[in-house]
Amino acid sequence: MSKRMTIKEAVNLINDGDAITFSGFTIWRRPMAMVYEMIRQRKKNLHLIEVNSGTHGDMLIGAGAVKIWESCWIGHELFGKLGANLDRKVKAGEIITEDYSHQQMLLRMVAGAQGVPYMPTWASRGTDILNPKYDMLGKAGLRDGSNPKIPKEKAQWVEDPFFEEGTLIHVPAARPNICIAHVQQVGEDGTIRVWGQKFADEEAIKAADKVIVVAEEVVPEEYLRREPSQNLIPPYLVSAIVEQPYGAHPTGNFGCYEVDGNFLRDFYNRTKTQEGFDEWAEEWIFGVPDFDAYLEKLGFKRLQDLRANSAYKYSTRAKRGTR
Amino acid sequence: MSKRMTIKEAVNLINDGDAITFSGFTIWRRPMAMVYEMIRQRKKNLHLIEVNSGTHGDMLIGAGAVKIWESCWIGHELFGKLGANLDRKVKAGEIITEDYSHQQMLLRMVAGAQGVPYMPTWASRGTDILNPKYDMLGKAGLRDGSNPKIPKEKAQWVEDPFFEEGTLIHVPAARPNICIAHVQQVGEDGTIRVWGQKFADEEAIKAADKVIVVAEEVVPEEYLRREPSQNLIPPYLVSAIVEQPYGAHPTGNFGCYEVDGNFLRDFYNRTKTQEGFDEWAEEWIFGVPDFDAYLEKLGFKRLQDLRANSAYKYSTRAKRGTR
Amino acid sequence: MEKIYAKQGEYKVNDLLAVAAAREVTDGEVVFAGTGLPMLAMMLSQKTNAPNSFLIYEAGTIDGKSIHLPASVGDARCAYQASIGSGLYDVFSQLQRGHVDLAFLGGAEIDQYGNVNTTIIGDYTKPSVRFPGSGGNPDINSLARRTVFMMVQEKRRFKKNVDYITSPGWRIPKWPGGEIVSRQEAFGKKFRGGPSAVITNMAVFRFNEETGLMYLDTVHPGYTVEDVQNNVDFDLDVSRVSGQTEPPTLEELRLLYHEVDAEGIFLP
Amino acid sequence: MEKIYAKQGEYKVNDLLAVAAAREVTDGEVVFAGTGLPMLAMMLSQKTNAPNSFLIYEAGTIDGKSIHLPASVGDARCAYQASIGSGLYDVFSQLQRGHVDLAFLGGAEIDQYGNVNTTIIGDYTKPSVRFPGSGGNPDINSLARRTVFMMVQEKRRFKKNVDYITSPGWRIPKWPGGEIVSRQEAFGKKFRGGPSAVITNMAVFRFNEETGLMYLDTVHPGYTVEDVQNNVDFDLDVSRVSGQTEPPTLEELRLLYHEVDAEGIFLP
Repeated sequence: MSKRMTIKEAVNLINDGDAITFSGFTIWRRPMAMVYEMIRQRKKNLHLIEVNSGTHGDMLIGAGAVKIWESCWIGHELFGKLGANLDRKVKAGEIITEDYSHQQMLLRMVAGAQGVPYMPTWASRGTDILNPKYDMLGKAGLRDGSNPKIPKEKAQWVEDPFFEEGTLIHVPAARPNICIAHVQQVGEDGTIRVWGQKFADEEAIKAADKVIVVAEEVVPEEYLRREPSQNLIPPYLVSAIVEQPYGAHPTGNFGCYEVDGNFLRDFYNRTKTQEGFDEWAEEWIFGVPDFDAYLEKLGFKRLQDLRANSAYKYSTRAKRGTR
Repeated sequence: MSKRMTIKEAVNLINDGDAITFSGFTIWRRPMAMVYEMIRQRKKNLHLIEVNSGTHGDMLIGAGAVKIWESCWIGHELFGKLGANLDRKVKAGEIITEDYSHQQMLLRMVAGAQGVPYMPTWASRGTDILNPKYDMLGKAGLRDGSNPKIPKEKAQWVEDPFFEEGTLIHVPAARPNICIAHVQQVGEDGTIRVWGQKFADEEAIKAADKVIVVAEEVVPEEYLRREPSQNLIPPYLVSAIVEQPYGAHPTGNFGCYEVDGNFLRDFYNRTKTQEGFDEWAEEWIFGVPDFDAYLEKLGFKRLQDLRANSAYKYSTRAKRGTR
Repeated sequence: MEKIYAKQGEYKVNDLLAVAAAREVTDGEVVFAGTGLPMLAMMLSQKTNAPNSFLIYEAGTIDGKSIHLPASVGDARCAYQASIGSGLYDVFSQLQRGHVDLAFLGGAEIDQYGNVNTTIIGDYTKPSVRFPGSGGNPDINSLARRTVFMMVQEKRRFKKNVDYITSPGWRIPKWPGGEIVSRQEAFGKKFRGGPSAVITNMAVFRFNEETGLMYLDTVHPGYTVEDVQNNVDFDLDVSRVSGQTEPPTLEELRLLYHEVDAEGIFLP
Repeated sequence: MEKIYAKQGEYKVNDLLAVAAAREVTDGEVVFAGTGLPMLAMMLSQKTNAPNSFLIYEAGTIDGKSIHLPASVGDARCAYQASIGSGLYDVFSQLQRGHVDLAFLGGAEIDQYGNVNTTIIGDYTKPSVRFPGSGGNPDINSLARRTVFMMVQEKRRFKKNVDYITSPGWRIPKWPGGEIVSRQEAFGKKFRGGPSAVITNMAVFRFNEETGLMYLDTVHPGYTVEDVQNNVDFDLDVSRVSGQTEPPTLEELRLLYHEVDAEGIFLP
């Protein structure tokens, strides 16, 4: 049977309380069409486990969809210096945050992808990230083993017996229920091809129990299989396939379109308060029935100016600076 | 300064006693031009640490160049059912062998490439590979820490504290002095591109302290950099660059040439005894001054028939079976 | 299409091995296959009973659609129309993650518990023969859900206990202690299954997962239970023989000789 | 070419930050750079003093030759004519393996020992501000040979002790115990170096690797030692001031405004 479905159908595969991870990096190649619909469908108590976060994460947090956030970073790069929604929810004690370093989060995903419970690393020793006082899931009493997605320890320290190089950190596997990935191409059966930087997509997709892939275009398997070395993921790892051009907007997509900086700046500036977020969400999420209507609201010229030049792989028409 | 050099110059970078690893898989993409010259220059006491071995390894062993062999497999696939030279040297007690499983050897290389002393795995529990009685480097008294390339333990068993999934194996990092890689293309500065299956090349190259790369062709960096996602290794990891067409013969090379099955079968059949090996080596190694002379000895038609069809990526003219 | 079976003499023993193994595949499964007969079996199954199964080769190809039979799992032919052309780290990680349903493997010798030896004959520290070694055999066999071994039937190859456990069966040492326990106990929460069938030139064997012992399931046409017993060096359970091995059909033979191995590499 | 220095008023403070940072690069080094001024500094150095250095961006590009300034390390522009376009696992593994010589990083606040905080202000469990978090800052800073921080000079940002150690300086907690020890002791055999310079809009600071304390090295044109002391909330060592920071040359400014950031993204 075909895995093709609509954004709305794909979001139905997500349960309240699920542990979720995403494709992309900060403000690049995030599955925004899915994120908007998750908010529209009022998903709740989500547990985000992300190598790094960005606009999509701060948006889900602002919408009150997130109970636990485990990652290393959130913000909008130069279009918004922090995640104002996370900042607000943290101060209000309305969300549990668990900080790891970037490499530690990556290795947690690597462990999940490899089917081992942890990975060893030298990264970020000597920081408060490893301060037991700041084990927030532990403080919340959530490390009792009752939730299979929450390890019993935040980290462990282990001596190297092989070369006697000292004390390593072991970080626990990340095992999300679902990875929601936005990519450039997917075959009808599910072979995934990503252009440009792969970020931590391979690890995030393979760590997850279920994969929802949204692609700019669905293409023939035979076409992707002419160059197997350029493909990232085989069909049997993919549960759902959605075709949605511009589905990562306002984040950028290598070879497809630019980051919509003005959109991100507007989101950042307007959503520092809950009232502001609710107004913004009314305008851009609840005020439109679906992602197609959202794109119409943005309008052709705006989207066309973001469109990547096929040689450079990024837009040469989008105005980016003051000159 | 340029890293370009000849096969003879590249072999000069290898010291007796060095720990060595190689590109390729069994009888595919092995750096044979280098192996022949290493034997010609009478390299000694080498410590081979290989994810898997093949014709190249059995040849070095037959030549008496190898003191320690750590790997999981040796042979010539369907052209020779085992490594007759290793078989002979093991029975004569003239070589130390340390067996790990394929995945364990791979993960040893992964640990080396990542700069951590070990990797955890569930692979191959319940086998004699992990029998302490068969820790041959330990029995030989070589796990005393005096050789930085030999870990103090063959393996360790560790309980999973995060998900309580049981007892994992920790396998020690492989840290070869040198990786000798044969690839299809290298840029003038050292960017490496491999076509087809990558095998464990990325891990073997990154685990090594020094990398000697032999390529079918040296190409402009600018050419390889048009598609950065298709490249494997950046210039600063490469110490030496050699251009040698057909440099992997008699092993096969994706997109370039077929395995020379008749050559392998002849090697296997003739080198079961030391006398046989010596005769064979006299004919194919010491009897020719260099690899170019070796190729001339093989002759144009034989090499041309092995040449890959550019669409299929393998030869459609080489006779492979009975029909 | 109606099944027309080949008569004895109309097929070779390797044909039956490949056919019997192919029938072990359930459609849609993800399968690891090694060089030789395992490849033939898997490629045949994709043309018959399991067209939607996925074939992984250890060297780093996934779901290739080879139109020329690979001579080994590292062959460029494995990558033809493959979904993925990567490397060992990718496929072994997927294996460890639990994505592989079935594996076809070989071995030099096997014992009553399905322990397989492909490393040495005699004492490991002073062997009489040094075989190629484990390769990925024990990794695949310890991490896949089911394993089917394809072997030659000889008394010296079917031992009470193998000289060296290269690949784990149903009674194995639990390290670091080394006490012999059931596979279920040794693997604990990571137990996923184990050797499910051994197919030889004479018969098909299966295992009692409780006792861990091998038993005779079916005998190939032309052989008797006694023939099999005479070629096994332990007390074989023959109480559960379910009959004769289903012979190859003419269509299966046509596929093997004209499509799967048209060049006559493994089926001369 | 003869160096013609720009006079005060002919350049902006960020220009000097970028130029001073660029001068920290030695030719041939492998350098990690974050978004913003670190990028400008590294791209400028490749056009001046370090043409053969290699630039790695955290998102997974190596030695890119961007002809348009990336807006972030994940930008498609980072991949233009790059040697490698991979991902985080590749570049972080190379970092941990020890291949990175220098890193340019930023921070919200820093203390006298070079500990940097980019996570929170106040008590971590009840902060008054939640910043973006660590990103790769502590990974890069703990695994590269040298780190240069680029920051804004404010009293509230130069503290005796930071509220939260996001990125490790020269006196850090050694876990699991948490006792404060020297970086050399905490990292043991894996000690490779650490924060080597802090460049702000007012001055350049360096560290005494023995005491672990920050000291004032050079002061930017137009500022005095006192100005700097008034913008540091700890007892700053000013005994080793080596003079004034070398101002930007006209050529460096031309490169910054006409080649590195021609679009005016970080240098409006």
